[in-house]
Amino acid sequence: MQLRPRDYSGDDVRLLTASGLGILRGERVLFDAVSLEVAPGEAVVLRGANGAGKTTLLRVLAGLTRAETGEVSRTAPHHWVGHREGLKPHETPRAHLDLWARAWGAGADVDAILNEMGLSRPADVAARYLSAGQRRRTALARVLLDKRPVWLLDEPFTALDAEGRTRVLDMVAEHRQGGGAVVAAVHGEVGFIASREITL
Amino acid sequence: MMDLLPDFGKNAAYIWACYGIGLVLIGGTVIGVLVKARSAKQSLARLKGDDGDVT
Amino acid sequence: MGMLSAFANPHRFLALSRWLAPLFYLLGAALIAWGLWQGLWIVPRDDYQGGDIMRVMFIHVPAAWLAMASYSAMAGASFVWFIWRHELADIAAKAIAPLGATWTALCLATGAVWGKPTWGTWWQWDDARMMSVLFLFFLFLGYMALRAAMDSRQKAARAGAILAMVGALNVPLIKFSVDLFTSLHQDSSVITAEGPKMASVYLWPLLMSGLGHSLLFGALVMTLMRAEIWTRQAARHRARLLAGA
Amino acid sequence: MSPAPILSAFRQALSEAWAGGAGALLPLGFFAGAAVLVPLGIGTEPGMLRTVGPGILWVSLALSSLVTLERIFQADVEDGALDLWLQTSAPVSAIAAAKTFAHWLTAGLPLALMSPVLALMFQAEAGANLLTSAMIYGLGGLAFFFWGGVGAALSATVRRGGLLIALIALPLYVPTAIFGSLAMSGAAGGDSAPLLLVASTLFALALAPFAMAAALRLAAD
Repeated sequence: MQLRPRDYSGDDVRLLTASGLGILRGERVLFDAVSLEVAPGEAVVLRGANGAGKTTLLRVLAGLTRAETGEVSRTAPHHWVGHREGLKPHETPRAHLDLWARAWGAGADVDAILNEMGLSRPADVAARYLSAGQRRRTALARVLLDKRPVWLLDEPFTALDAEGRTRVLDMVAEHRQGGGAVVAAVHGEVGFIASREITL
Repeated sequence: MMDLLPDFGKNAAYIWACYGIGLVLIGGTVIGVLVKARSAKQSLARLKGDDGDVT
Repeated sequence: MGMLSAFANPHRFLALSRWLAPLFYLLGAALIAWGLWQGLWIVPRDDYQGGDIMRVMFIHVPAAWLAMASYSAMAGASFVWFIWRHELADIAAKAIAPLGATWTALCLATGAVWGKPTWGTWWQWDDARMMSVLFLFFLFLGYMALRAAMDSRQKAARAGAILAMVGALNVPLIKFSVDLFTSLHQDSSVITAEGPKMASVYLWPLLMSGLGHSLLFGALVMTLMRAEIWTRQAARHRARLLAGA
Repeated sequence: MSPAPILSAFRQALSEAWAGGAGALLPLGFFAGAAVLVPLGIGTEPGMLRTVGPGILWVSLALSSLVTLERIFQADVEDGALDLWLQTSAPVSAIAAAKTFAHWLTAGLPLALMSPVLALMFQAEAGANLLTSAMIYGLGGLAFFFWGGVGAALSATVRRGGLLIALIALPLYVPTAIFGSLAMSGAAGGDSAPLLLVASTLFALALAPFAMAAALRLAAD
């Protein structure tokens, strides 16, 4: 998997830069002066206890949450897989992937992706009947629809079985080899070898 | 004492009612606002642990 | 400009409002008292305006004026906050809302009491002003309810600012539609008190009452803003203590 | 910027509105139910029903728009779809407008199409005027949905947000309700009412999407 090597590779290239991020919740300082740079091939893991602000930091990086201080500069497009999957209860995995492939203008082979994520069997079952792990797989399958250098993953392993975890690890490894980068909030053991850990 | 009040004839009840409503609403608001400000100031002073040195 | 920048800084605001608010309370109370004395005891009854009942205007008209002015002020503060994100503007908008709702309610209540002997009914659906003020009251209520439903002051500020600005852009349309609605029914308005045609014997007490109510309103806004600043300072202090700093 | 995300948002909202809540049946049932209750409450005298009928239908239309709007953005917040819509290449205001329009299509337009039936039940004369009324209900309903959408977006993160939406949207519904009922009653001096209804609906279409976009960014924050 090659990620437009001309644009997003090389030692001095940064796919994502954040500096001096600070977040207030009410008057509580969630975190302050957080900076990070993400280069091609890297996997940055955000650590911290529940409520430390991992999800919030990830949302700031994605541009969903506004930081009180600091700046984020996104030089490359990113994929977002949030804590909440983004599936509608009536949507089937296939319909979900079709919808987003169309929305993003990605000419992906949805059947192949479903197959790769082990979703061939429940491909036409509405999300409300899927298990948590199957919904998670569907959400993660979105990142395969088109190639974007940065993946922002919030708790990617939640609800996944051993086989699902392995799949995600393979995906991430392949993505990194192709010059992509991952920023993930992970609770518990980290499945992949992080190039850097940030503890909040 | 009553002689001091003007005579509004048949409309007296309505007129006094209006000013009564005004007195209750505005007076109540003024008292409520002052109490609120006072308690806010006091709780800040308590928190800072000194003798209320807040401007 | 010096005034504006003083208002833009919480500490300078606290210092300024510390003496300005009491001054406004005193002046406001004095002017309202003078207006009342004039309105109730001195000015003659106006038989073209329904006799003595027109004396209600010395509280009703200032209330109506403040209902409109306070919503504009709230929307203006919201706009300032939305553009410059200055916390004091949000504090002002938050403080104005309950006070504006109070004066709006006062306007509605005195209007209803005025209406009973004049129209023979407490509520006249055909009166454009009453209807407009009623909807203004709902706008205030919605604003306060929305702010209260948000879980942090930052979100309350953003949601409130969006709603106040949407409301402000709609107020002219609401007013226009209500005017059109009522103009198609019989013209029953009695409250022709405002306007230059009014005799100056009524004008001065009315103007002074209006000014007095405005000063009192301003004083209350300042006091509520001071309370809000202290509350936020306390919350910040508490957060610092919690963080162990 | 490509229109693909906007079309996708429209399509998803359409299928969501259709799948969740028995399609158009639920709002239709609510609309008819609310309207039909009124004669039971105020009596069945034909002349009176003819007078109050259009007004009853306006109130029912406003209420059913509020009922259907509660979930349109709240569901997106809860299932995480909002996060994805905020990160497409299309403007959030266009996405919000597309979603609101889709909900009007499934819940607002059917009400307008059914209004002639209810109008007949309220003793209206059968004729072309019923079609004109249906158009006016449709147009007014569109404005209701867009202003209600602002309320829905602002209270998307609020539990039991339905009451809040009603309180926020009610004053914003006033011009539409007035212009709409004037346009329908053909009252003397109300000749300009249809035009004013169109203008106020356009005003809603122009302004509400931006307010919804700002509110949705806040809801995701």
